Amino acid sequence: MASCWIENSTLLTAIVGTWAPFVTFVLIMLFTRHRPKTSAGLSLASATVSLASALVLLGGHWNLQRPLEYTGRWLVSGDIYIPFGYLLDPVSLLMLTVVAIIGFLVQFYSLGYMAGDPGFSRYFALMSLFLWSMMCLTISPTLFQLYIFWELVGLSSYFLIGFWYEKFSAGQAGKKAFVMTRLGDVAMFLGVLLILLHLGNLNILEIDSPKIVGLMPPEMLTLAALLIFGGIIGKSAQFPLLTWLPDAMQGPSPVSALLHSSTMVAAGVYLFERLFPFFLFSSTATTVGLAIGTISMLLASTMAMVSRDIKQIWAYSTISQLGFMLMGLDAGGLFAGAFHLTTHAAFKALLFLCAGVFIHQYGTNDIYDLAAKGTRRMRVPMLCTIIGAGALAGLPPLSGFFSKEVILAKLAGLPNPIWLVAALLGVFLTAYYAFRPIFIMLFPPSLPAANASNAAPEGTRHRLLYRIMVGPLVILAGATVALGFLQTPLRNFLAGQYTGLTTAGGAHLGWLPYVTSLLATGGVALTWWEFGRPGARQTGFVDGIPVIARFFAERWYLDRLYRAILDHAVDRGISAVLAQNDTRVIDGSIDGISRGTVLAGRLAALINAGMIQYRLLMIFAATVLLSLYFFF
Amino acid sequence: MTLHGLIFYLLASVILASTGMAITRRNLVHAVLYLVFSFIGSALLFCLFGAPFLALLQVIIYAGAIMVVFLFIVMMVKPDLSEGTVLPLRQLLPMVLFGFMYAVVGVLVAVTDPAGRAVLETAVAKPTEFGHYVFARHYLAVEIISLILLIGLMGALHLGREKVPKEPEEPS
Amino acid sequence: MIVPFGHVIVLAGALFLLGITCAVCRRNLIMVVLGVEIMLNAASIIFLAGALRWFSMEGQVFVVMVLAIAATEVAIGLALIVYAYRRTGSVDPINFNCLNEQPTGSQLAGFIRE
Amino acid sequence: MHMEFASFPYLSSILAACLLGFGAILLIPARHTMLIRYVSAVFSGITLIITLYLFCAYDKRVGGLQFVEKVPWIPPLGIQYFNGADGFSLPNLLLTGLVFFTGVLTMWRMETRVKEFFALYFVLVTGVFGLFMSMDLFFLFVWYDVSLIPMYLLIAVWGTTRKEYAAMKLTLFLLAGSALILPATIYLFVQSGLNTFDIVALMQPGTFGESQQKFAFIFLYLGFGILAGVWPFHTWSPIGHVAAPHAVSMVHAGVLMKIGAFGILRVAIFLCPQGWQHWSQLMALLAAIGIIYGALVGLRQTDLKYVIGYSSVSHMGIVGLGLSTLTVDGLNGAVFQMFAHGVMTALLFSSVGYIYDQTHTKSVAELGGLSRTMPVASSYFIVAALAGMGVPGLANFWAELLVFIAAFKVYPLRGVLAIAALVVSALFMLRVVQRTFYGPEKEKYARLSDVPFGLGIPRMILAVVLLLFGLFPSLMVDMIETASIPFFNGLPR
Repeated sequence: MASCWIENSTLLTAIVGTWAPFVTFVLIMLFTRHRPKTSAGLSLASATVSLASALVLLGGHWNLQRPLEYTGRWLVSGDIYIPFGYLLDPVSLLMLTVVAIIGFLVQFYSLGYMAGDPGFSRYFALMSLFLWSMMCLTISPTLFQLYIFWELVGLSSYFLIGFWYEKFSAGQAGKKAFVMTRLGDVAMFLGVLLILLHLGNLNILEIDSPKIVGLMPPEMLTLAALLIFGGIIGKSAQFPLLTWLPDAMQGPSPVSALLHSSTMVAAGVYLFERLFPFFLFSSTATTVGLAIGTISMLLASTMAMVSRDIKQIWAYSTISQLGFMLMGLDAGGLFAGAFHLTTHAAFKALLFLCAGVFIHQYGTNDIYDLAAKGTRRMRVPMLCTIIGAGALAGLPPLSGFFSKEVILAKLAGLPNPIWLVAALLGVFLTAYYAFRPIFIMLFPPSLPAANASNAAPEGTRHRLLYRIMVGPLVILAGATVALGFLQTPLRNFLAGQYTGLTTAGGAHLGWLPYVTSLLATGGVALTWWEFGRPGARQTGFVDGIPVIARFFAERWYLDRLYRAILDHAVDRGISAVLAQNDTRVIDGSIDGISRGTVLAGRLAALINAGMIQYRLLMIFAATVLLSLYFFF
Repeated sequence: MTLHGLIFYLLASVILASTGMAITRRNLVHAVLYLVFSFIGSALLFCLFGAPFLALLQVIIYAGAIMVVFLFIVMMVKPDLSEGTVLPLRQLLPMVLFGFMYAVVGVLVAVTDPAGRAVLETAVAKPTEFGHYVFARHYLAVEIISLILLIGLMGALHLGREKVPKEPEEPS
Repeated sequence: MIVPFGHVIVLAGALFLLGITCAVCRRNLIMVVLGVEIMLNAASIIFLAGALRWFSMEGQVFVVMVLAIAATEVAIGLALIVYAYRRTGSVDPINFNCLNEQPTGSQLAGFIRE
Repeated sequence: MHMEFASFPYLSSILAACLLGFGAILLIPARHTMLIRYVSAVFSGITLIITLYLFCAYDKRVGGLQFVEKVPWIPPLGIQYFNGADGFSLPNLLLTGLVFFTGVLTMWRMETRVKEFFALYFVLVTGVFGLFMSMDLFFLFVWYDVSLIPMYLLIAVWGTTRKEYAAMKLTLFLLAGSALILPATIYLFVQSGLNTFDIVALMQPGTFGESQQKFAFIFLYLGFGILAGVWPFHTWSPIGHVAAPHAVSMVHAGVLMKIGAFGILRVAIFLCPQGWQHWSQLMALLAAIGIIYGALVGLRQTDLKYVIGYSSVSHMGIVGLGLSTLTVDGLNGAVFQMFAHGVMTALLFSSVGYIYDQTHTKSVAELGGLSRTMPVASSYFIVAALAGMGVPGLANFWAELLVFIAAFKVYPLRGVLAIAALVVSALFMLRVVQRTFYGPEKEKYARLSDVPFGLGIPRMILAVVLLLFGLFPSLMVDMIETASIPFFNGLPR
């Protein structure tokens, strides 16, 4: 790499694009902590550079024939070779572009959202850190590098969730997110090591090539795939590690938009795309993945149906949509997953940013409170929310409809119809929960006094901030509408990936789009009946059965279960026992030994009681015994 | 049994008996007096073993000087004569145990040692010869002994000074 | 022709035993020194018998030295006794153990419980 | 009688700097505390510069022992003053230099018996330096004991929590270790029949038979292992960490525990490779238990320093695991981990030291919300905690990575267990960070001041080192490889 990296324009672009945020991070942390404006400028500039380079790379390699790979030595130890480098192929280029675009928009948005926050500089530094690690993750040529940056995005996620560290719950949520993803990461690390053991290196292209089947016994391959899938579960908040994501909403809204919906949590799905052929080699792994994706999708949908917190609703929908992507991928549809990832990134970022505008304006997350305070008067964000929710629900002309369609087609191609049925159920539920907050906010039972002052932000500064925030919304809304019509070019673009791979084509069922749109519309209609129509009681059908509602609201008691395990089994169980062991058994025995030594000394001293006659007696006895010894 | 033999056994029984009496007396004056008998008996035994000079020394130094010093001390310290049991059990019992072992070992050695079976002949070392012998062969030892005596003298003088330390009395 | 050498050994040994019994058992410092004298006497006897047995003057020379040592020992020992008596008013050896930091029973029990 | 100096005696000059500093401190009257501090800083800075120079000047292409100094001392017994540096010892020398210098700066504001403190501190570090550079078994043992004795006084006089108990316990444990090492050393000396304590001469293959190596190895392993905090002989270390003054905690956890691991490497493994192979299963088992055990017990602790103490037990377990794998990667990882963990704990203790000086408490329950009052001090602690969790980008990650890879290859089950402990270590580190630095600001700590620039220097140095080796791990691994690969090639197969 060192020989000609400066001459190779592609590589140079990639390096500049990925490392500019890191430089920004270092500069902000070291020099401009106390100059928020400079920090923001630097950060935005680096995001722009990244965006430009991503676009240049994407444009320059639209017709990429075979993957471009650049590696250089990072660490060599014994027979472990860890390179650092860049792998440019359709999958990574698409993801890179998505990351760069959303990252740029969110940073721009944050100028308004975070204005006046005491941690303004820190915020932008951490955002840059995230952007750097996410981009490096995207273009990793080896699983090692991917793992390293995988951890680093987790780290930046930890810091950003706990950004308002004075709120105790924020810190808790960050910790929870880090530890739960760490659990998945450990599994993934083990899977990576397993591959390393058999393959000898971790080059992604080699892992994806068919020769791995010859190098790894099938059960090992399945095990490795499952372990790596564990990492995906952690990062993409799939069942059973899904509870950290709703809590992660403690972070600022732009962070939720960037990290916890569109990019970082999608890294799990991205990893699946990255190792797509590898996973397909093991049918057990894909089946497990399919099951987990399905369970997560349905579970999160039920949770979203009863939540009152707008950000949590979108968080649950993120889990559910990620599950949906994994279903598509496990069904053998690389394009299905990648396309839905892209559209999802756009509309989910849109939804979160809109929610951020509401929260920034009214200072509450509760949808009923928001409705009562009059969100419907904020026309642009409300409209954007409706567009985003429409895409989420999969209403026809919006991008979500098309991407879901592709996945459903793939699922329909599977021999077992249960997946398709589950997915269709998911579509219905999604439509229901996506429009529930919309209708609640659109048709509040009683509006506050009309023309309340908070309808339109006042003051030039306030208005400026508002405009800064609304700008990215409009762009994302446009993307949400437009992306659906880019299906064919994207499909052609991604066709260059994994050319050797033959997957069963999705069945072309003519009736599927109609059924889907019917279900989605039905879901929306049900919502309208319950929440939207004049005189509606604004309680969902689930709320009618308190037991189930409570069950859903408590996240199926998963959180309680984990908490109980952690508290009782680990903290008060094993740890306490071991700590007791330390103080009582180990320390105790050692203290006992030293006490025993002293005691023995005291006892020995008893013989030498200090009286001269005893000494004399001892001498005499010793002499006698010696004489016995000598003479006999 | 020869006459000499008879004398030996007689003396031996006197020595042992008077020593036994000496160590069991509660009254120290009695003990010292019994011991004087014992020492005189051993002086006679020395004579029997052909060392008249040493027998004299024994009488003069041991029975005469040392025992008198003991008597003086006994008078000086006025010991409490009601010292309880003369031979307390907790000291006597281990003593008897080891003493018995000692006796067994001693008798066995005396019996089995072939050198012990040789019968002693009478002979006399005249004081003149003895003196010659000592000063010709062991003058260094004599000097050393004199030094030791000197040191003993100094030590006794030092310890016997009237000055009593001013520290508080040790708890007794 | 006096007696076999073994008989003298037995005599000296018995005397020595008496001496050490006196030194060990009597609860009186003066008697302790007295016991030492008896033991020295026993040694003298066996030395002399040995001198006769092997016709060597060395044994007799040693007896002279024993005498001298005994004299010295008595002088210093009795001086010490007097000194100790002046300090404590007692000649019972049980009272001269202040160098020994002897734990009492309750201290020991407390230590074990600790 | 011939002396051998490869070049200017850099290694001896490190010792000379320490001893000169010691002498200078002794000569300054005790009331000039500021002067004493400056003198300490200057002399410790000199050692840091020399070690840094050596680290850079070491010729990696040539490898082997460099900067050799050899002077016969007691020829009849074959005792030599024999110093040398190779890829194993240079990281540790650099580490000692770093911790030494930063430790002096950390104790800048200490006011009680300043003169005595720094004097003893210099003696302590002299022993540590000597041990890392000595290639003579006898001298190695002497340096080992030289570094132990001042420890007792430093803890017993300047310590805090249960200091007498901790000092006594620590000293007894470590002396027990040395009581195991000494007979093994003498045994090896006698059995070799070469009449030399020269490690280079003794490590020639065939010097010792297999059973001899097995016998001596277990003694040396346990003896040095006590110092390295090998489970179950670790309990002295958390207690010692807690009781010791901050700089001593830094040296204690940062360097002293490395002495144990280094002793295992330099003496036990170098001299008894077959014993090493024989006992490696046991080593791996104890190390894996230590890793998990330390992390789990750390979860329960409520004292900041106890938490760090138990994390040290866990991290030293990683060193032990690396040493037990019988692979180049394992050795590389283990030595790298010694360095990285040393820097990391030094940073942790240094930060805790500042926090303690300000708040006068180490109890996690009492602290809280410190990020608001002292953001810089908090961020140094957080950086170190992250390093402790094995976050990429910091030096510890690479070390742990290498060890885990090697362990996973050789001992799959124990490797998996050790890797699983990563979750627990993340949990307890984050828990401490959360309770101490996050959350609402507490009233009583509102008026405390943050680290001023001058006092921040030691922490900055340590943090930069962590980051530097985290981004460019090959700086360190290439260095260690110059020693580990030839060592492995020289092993009898």
